[in-house]
Amino acid sequence: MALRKGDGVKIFLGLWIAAVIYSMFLVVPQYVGLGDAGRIIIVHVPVAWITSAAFFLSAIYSIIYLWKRNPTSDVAAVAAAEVGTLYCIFATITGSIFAEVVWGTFWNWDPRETSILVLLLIYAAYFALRSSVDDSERRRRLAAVYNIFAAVTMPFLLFVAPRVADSTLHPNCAFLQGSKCEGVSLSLSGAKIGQLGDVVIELKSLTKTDDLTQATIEVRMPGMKNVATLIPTLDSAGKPADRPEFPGQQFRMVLLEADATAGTVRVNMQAPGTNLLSNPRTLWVFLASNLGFLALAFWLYQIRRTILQVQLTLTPGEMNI
Amino acid sequence: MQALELAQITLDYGRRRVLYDLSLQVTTGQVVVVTGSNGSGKSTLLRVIAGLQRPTAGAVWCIADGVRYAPAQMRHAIGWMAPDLMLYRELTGHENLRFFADVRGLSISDTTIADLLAEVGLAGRGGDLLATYSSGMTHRLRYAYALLHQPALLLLDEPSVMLDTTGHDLLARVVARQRQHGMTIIATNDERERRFADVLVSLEVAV
Amino acid sequence: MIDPQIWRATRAIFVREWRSELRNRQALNAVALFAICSVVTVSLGLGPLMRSTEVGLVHAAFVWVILLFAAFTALSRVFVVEEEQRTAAALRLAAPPIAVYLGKLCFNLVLLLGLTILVTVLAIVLLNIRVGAYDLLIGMLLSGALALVAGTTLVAAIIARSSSRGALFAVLSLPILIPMLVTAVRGTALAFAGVSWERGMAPIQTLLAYAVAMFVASLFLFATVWE
Amino acid sequence: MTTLLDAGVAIYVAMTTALIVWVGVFLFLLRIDHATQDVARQLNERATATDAPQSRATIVTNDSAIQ
Repeated sequence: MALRKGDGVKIFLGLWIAAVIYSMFLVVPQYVGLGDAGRIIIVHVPVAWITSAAFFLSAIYSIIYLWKRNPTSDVAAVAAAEVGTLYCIFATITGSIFAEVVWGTFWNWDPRETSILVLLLIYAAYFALRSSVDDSERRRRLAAVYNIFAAVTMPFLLFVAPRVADSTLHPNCAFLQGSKCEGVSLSLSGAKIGQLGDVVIELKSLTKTDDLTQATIEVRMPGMKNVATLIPTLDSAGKPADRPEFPGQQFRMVLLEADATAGTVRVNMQAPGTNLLSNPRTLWVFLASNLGFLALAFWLYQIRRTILQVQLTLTPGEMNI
Repeated sequence: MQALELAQITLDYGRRRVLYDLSLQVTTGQVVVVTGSNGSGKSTLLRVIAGLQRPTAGAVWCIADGVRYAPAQMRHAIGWMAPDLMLYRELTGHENLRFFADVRGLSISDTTIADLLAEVGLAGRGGDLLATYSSGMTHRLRYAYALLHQPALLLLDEPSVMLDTTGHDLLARVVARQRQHGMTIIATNDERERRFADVLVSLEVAV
Repeated sequence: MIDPQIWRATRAIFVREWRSELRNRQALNAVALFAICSVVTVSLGLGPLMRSTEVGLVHAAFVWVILLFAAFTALSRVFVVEEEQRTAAALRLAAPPIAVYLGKLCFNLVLLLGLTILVTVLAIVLLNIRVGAYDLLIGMLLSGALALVAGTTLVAAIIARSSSRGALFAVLSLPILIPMLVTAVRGTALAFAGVSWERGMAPIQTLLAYAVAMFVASLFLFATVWE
Repeated sequence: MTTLLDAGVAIYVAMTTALIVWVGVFLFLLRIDHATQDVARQLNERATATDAPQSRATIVTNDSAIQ
């Protein structure tokens, strides 16, 4: 295979992604609690957001098509949707593997999983619609309308449904059951008992050594007879140190603030994976991965768009996808 | 003044190029007859003018009573009938016309509708359901549908197919009246109907 | 929008739609039978469910699944019949597109509301559902029906112009309806449980916001589908 | 005996697999990319050569040819 002008950039992209794969396994440190499977999020997260971006781009081109009625815009919308579908499948698979290893289930109907499945269904419906309209002009028109219409539901899916849904495995305080972003405040002298979701917690004692503040907290899980005691800690700099796991759950208890003299603490629930990016090495690899997969998506999009454009020129009436 | 202009209309259907680079001007009083063998695009041309089909390239303008209509607004200026125009089978002839008058925003009395029905040869049958109509009667009702709003441009596709001997008289009356105030385009291969033509457009079958 | 001609045309289309429907009763019979059969089947198969915290959610899911599938069979008819009987061209050349959309939307809404009442009453009686807050339930069903109709009517217009109509309607509608369905099921479960209006308002607001968004989008897009 | 699934080795195996898959995908993409460019270029060269067809409508005004 002879190289040509413009291949330099592509080979650089190839090496870049190879480097990301290498770093993902050998440079990024293991995150406590996630094991080696945690490394997959270096790929999963970029792929997942690029999926949404591709869908957004596709909808934009659909709007342009309806406005200008130039088949080239429709070609762009299709190419973006196809790249989006590919990434969507990849994001679903990587997400599932991660979920199985870390949380013990491939599929959990967590809101984020639901949204990506709906996105996949929308893409499938979009292509099903295209394949069942015979007239090419009408096919482009109807597909563009559906694409825009489906895009209108996206905000409801991403922001509304998760708030109603019960639980999520994804690290985001707004979506955690019962978790408030600011946590719950307890006081030895005042309100000792509080609630995080359906877990009842009671502050038992608070001790301060030279470099650690230790809170002893009793937790009562719903549907569990015995009471467990968790001891989350704060280091001397006021950062959470030890984050014990709630019994039988994947969530952790984190101590946000503690005042040993006043006897007050602020605690919250946290999903595993929170603060994952606070490690600089992980952060850089993650950013590199974002760039690499974005460039890859763009390249795929270019290739597909050129092919569709050629098809369009050869047979103006029959671009069948 | 009424005027219709077609500018370089091209229409592809799949791989087939049905119409290519067709330009035409029509003004008040003119009757255009479009001829051509089956599959040459007569009906398609009429559908393009009516705005039922968007051409692949080219444009259609219509000026009626001083208003210049965009393709999306063309329905106000156009009365179209064709053998494949279907009206509501669950309604009577009269109800059909009443419905289309309401939908067009016309203020027409029931007597006007009855007169129109009599004019197209359906006197006394306005109260029957369309499902009981014969094909000739249905075709006569299509005339009433197209003439309901006294359009500036009348598009008649195969106007006397399925009609009996009085059918040609009906067409002659309609065309003569339309000459007074508007334009007519007829798509046909009937020899007698060709005689109405001021302008004759012959289409060749696309290869 | 304020053009009185649009309203007149909308009313004419709505009335015409009902007149045709009442004269052949195809959609009404099919949908009513479907709804009755599915509620009866579910109740025969399950009997009254045990009281537990989650029974409300199960009941709500039944009600909405039945409504969803009845909607799949009924709501696309307004446009599909126009294409099948080839009356669409006559309507297209006579009526303003907005009026066509509004008229058919109103027809679908009335049809679905009737269906909702039928299904809910049957379900409450046959499945022995204990309803905690009737006012909240009515609000939830009303806003849910609005959202369902607003989300599907444009899709019905789209699939009517494609070659495989029946199957495609469900395929295209479902992903669009998922946010609305999840909200409606949870909201209806809250109404069965009898929570206060304050807690019940959130799903109703979401459903209404969804309905408004889909309705406005449909108004913009319908003329393009219909042309 | 160490197997490929041992904790210490598994991560290298996984990385190698991922890298091999990526190299394969990359080479495949590069080939498609080249092929696409070729087809698009050839098409552009050919499109300029073909000439436009003629209109197939004959328009006659007034009676001479009509009667």
